[in-house]
Amino acid sequence: MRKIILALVLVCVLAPMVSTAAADNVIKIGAVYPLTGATATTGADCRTGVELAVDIINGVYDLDLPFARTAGIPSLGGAKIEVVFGDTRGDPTQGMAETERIITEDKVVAVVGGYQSGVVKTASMAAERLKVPYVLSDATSPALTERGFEWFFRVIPHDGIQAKNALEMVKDIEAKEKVDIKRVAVLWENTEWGANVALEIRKWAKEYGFNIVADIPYTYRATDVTSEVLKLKAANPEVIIHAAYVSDAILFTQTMKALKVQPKIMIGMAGHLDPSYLETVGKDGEYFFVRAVYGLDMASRKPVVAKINEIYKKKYGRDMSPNAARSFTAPFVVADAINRAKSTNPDDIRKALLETDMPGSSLISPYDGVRFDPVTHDNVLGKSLYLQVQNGQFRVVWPFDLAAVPYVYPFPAWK
Amino acid sequence: MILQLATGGLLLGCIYGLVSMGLSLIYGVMGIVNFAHGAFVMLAMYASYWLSLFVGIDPVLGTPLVALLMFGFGIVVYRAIIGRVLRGPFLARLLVTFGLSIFFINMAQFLWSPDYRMVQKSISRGIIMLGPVFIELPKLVASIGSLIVAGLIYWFLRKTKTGLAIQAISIDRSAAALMGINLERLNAIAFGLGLACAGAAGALLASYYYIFPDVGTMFGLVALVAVALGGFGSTEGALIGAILIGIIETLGGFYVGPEYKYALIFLAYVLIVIARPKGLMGWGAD
Amino acid sequence: MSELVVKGLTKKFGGLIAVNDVSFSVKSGEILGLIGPNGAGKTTVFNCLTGFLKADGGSVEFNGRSIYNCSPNAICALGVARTFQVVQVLQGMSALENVMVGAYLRHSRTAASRRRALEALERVGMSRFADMRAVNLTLPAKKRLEVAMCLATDPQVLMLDESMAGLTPTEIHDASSMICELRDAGMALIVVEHVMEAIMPIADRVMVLDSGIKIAEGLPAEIVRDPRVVSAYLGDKYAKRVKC
Amino acid sequence: MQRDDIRNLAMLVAFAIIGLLFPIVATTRFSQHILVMVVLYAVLGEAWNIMAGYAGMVSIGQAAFFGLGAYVSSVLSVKYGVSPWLGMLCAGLATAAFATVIGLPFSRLRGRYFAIGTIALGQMIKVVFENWQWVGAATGLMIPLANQGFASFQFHASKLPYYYTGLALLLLTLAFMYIMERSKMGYYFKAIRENEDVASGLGVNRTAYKLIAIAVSAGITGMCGTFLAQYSLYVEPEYMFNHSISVTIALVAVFGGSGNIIGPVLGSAILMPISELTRAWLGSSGTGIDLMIYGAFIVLMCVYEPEGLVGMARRIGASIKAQRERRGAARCQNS
Repeated sequence: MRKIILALVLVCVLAPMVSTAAADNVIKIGAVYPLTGATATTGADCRTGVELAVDIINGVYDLDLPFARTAGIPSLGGAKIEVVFGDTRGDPTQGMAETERIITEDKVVAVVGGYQSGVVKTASMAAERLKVPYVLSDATSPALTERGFEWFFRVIPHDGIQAKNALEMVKDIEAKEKVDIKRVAVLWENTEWGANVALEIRKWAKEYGFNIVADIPYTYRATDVTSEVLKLKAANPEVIIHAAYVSDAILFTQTMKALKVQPKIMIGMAGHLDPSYLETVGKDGEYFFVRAVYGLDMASRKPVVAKINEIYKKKYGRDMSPNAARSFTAPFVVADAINRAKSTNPDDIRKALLETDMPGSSLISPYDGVRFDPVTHDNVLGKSLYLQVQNGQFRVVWPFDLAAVPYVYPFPAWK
Repeated sequence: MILQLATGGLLLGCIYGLVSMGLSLIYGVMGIVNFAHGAFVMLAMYASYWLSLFVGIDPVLGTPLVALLMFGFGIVVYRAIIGRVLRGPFLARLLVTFGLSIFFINMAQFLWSPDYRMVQKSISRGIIMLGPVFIELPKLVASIGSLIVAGLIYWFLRKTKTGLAIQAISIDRSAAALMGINLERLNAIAFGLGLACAGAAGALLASYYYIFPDVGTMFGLVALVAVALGGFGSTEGALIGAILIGIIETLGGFYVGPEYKYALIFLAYVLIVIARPKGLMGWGAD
Repeated sequence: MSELVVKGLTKKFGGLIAVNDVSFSVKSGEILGLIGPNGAGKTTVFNCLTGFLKADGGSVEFNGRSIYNCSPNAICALGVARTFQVVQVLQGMSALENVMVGAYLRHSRTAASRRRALEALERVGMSRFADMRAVNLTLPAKKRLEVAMCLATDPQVLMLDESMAGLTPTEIHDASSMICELRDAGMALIVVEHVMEAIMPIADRVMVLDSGIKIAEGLPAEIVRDPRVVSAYLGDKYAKRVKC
Repeated sequence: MQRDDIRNLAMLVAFAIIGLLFPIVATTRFSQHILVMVVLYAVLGEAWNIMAGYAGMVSIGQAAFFGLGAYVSSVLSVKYGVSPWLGMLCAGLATAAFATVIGLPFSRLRGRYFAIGTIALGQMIKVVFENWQWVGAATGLMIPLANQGFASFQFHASKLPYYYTGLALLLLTLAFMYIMERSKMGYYFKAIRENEDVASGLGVNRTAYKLIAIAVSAGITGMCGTFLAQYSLYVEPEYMFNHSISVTIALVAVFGGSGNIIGPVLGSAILMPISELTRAWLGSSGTGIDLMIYGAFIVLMCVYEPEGLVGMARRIGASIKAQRERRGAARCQNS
């Protein structure tokens, strides 16, 4: 036994750090996600989106998406894209180290992914230092693009816009139902992301004339949330906006049901979108509004969404989740830039990214397209949707012109 | 409102207590602070989940079965690992359970994926009203289970021959050994029992709580504080410490602010042990 | 010339009075024997004098200065050292290192401390065990080591708590002569002892405690004849005084 | 004894030289990152060693000091433009001062109660920083990118300057410990570890010496916090006060062998590459198998080599010596 330990030690110490030589005509891009740790389930979900996107770019599919009908990147002789995944473990140092590793060892020419805003902060810093473009389609903290990074681009609308959208939706419902809604409660997990959402909600609530009657931060590792929910109940809000990861979303839903918290509108984010959330809470998740940048029934307006979902379902055995769909977009943006740059030189890709102008029709997201702000590099055509859980399905209900079904209002009594 | 809060705190405390008692028992007998206790609770939750999914055993009714399984598992873990480390230096004893914890949590992810799961059907679902107070039935069942386990441990330690021998060990190891008590066997039994408690806790939690590989970590941490608060080595102390923590968490979370609730628990711990360096009911060596 | 004076020392544990109004004194070049049945409060007196327990009343003066309820290290620094009833050494360190910890009190530099520690080890006849880990020493050797550790702090008063219990007659003889040597070198000693045959011959004075109360004090020869003492503790056993 | 000292000193010097030469083989950025992590956790492990290995106060809350140090320098640099180097010094001093204040009540606690107290401390500080708006609350602080160089304590092109900075910190810490181990302080620490009562009976002011140990350990840990803050240019409570930092620090030290100078360095030199390499090789499978191996490794080590790598080295050394003697004896008999 001791010899085995000794051998293990030696192997680990002496193992040479050889990087595999890149094959010809393969373009490597990196994707970093929390593949282990507390958010591993979401990380795995995001990973499927990236994998599928790259599959479609590399293969030949009869789809109305860029690069679908051709194999690989046309301008580079059909070069294939290969994704190198890195595991951030949800930790900023490791996120940075993994990003650096895949950039320097695997020689990826662009990086996508991240998921947690805190991790993206350091991961994008690594890309900035190493001068490799980082295209983010799945983390929403406004602080990320406020840094003025040269190599960092974001496709997804940030929390400020999403918060604004949430309150706009409430306003719209108010007008349509001819009711008066004033009392808003914001419930947020106390890390980088939740804190930013709360900040933006506060800002826009003031703008739109809502009263914040409860402003409740909590730790997402909580084992029990009775006190949080009772606090919420005491404030008697008409709207509850909840910025949660998965486990806390589940816990709050169950506890709100148990303690009969009865708002008129229930709005969830991130965690509520995770497939395992609905699987776990079942019927209790009904009629929550969830902010998203994807909805399956966008298919009524974008037929390609349904086709992609079919392919996804064949591959992974379930419907494509909004998280997977978010991550799905970034590889296309990168491929588009590489194609236009006709080069895999990171600097050329960056220049091409600045000139990105993808139409909304080329995306499965509800964005009007992708075009980056020259300074912040945020997508100026970004837009978010609100879905409502109806009969165990996420249905697009807002904006009204994209709605697949009418919303249900008010939030019915718990069963 | 205060009634509702107090009830919530009490129920939560009993559930923490269920996790804590096993931890305390293990510590009392072999002086090991089991940092892997949360991981064992997690394993028990999975066991309960699989039993309900494939065999159709209700988590609540399956509690004794899961406890029994965990008892056996505990004996195995003791024989394979803990027993060997027991003779080693203090720090190895402290760290081995950290290693076990990392191992089991990631083993769960490896075998069963990081997805969240939930037992779909259980007899203890629903809410009952007691005057103005809402009580979640599964929590109530878990709390009653906790008190039953506490009673069983009390009975076992005071009325059975093995229990008395275990108590003798936790009071004075070397004297107990001189009296002809078989330390190895009793250690294994005590470790098994500690895990059986974790098993009972896991099964009862599984009846209403979601399950994923990292689920036990926070329970383990809180239980650790509860045990230290009550005084290492005292199972009654562990239960009392846990209930105290449950109440502090719920009341503090409401009146001071949810973001501070864990800080309050830890603050309470620090204040109490500074005033009483061996916890509320602790005795024995450090 | 130094002197430790204790007046009216009292210590309670809850309702139990473990030490009740005990007064005594000890001077340089003197051995004070402290005897009494089990639970009489002998070790409690030691613990109170050396700061390991907080006393509940009385006064303790050392060379005219109050050391009542001072911290153990301050008391040691002033020159009052003690051993423990159940032998206590620093298990994981070598014998020499154990003694050096004591020697550092007067010698801040390592070289000087080591010299002083070697002297102290020599004095108790432990030089050859200097590099042995304390945990591996035999019980008698540990007891000697404990004395060496105290000696290294250059005490004026040395308090020995049953340092001869569990030793063989030869070892007791060695220990007795060592204690006498220390007295002759001008140290004041308070010796708690169960082994009457060991203490009676060497003590200059003997004090008897029973249930926390001092019931007698005097020359060993007087003590063994004192009816209160006899009834409380000694029975009819006595030892004749021998020169050491 | 003297010869032993010389041998130890020679080992330290050899160590420094190996450390300086390492980058010749570590040419890739990732291997440099591993080196940086090795030196960082070696210093952290040594700091833990002072407090736990020598003075016997086992801490599982070093992240409290680590994060505090990171925040002190980052706040100074972001809000007042103070140089990170000065910030590092301030971080060390502030953390040491904080530790002294906290240490006063904590020094009453013994053994496990102390260990769990430190866990509690780590969690409490984290919550305070999560809710303290002035230091950015949960959002944390970003240190703006600056031109690289020693003035800004930011290096973009290569990680080697970080490595050398960490190595310098490590060598300073080792030098301090080398002197400490041979001085009154070192002996007093060990005496407190072995038996507090005996120590105070021999004139050791245990409270004072415990506070010194805590303060020195915290100060060094705080400086490491600054180091990581400058390395990642980002501080956030969830990140800097993470409980896993505390656990890793203790693991590194115990794995290598605590209570002696070389242990934590060895522990870090083995454990950090394992952690980083298993993640790089197996982590992207997302199955957790990398951490499974890591956990199993720690368990096996505790079972089979409970004295850590240093104990293992010692035992191997002893068995080689015994074998040689046996052979020598055999030869004598033959002749």
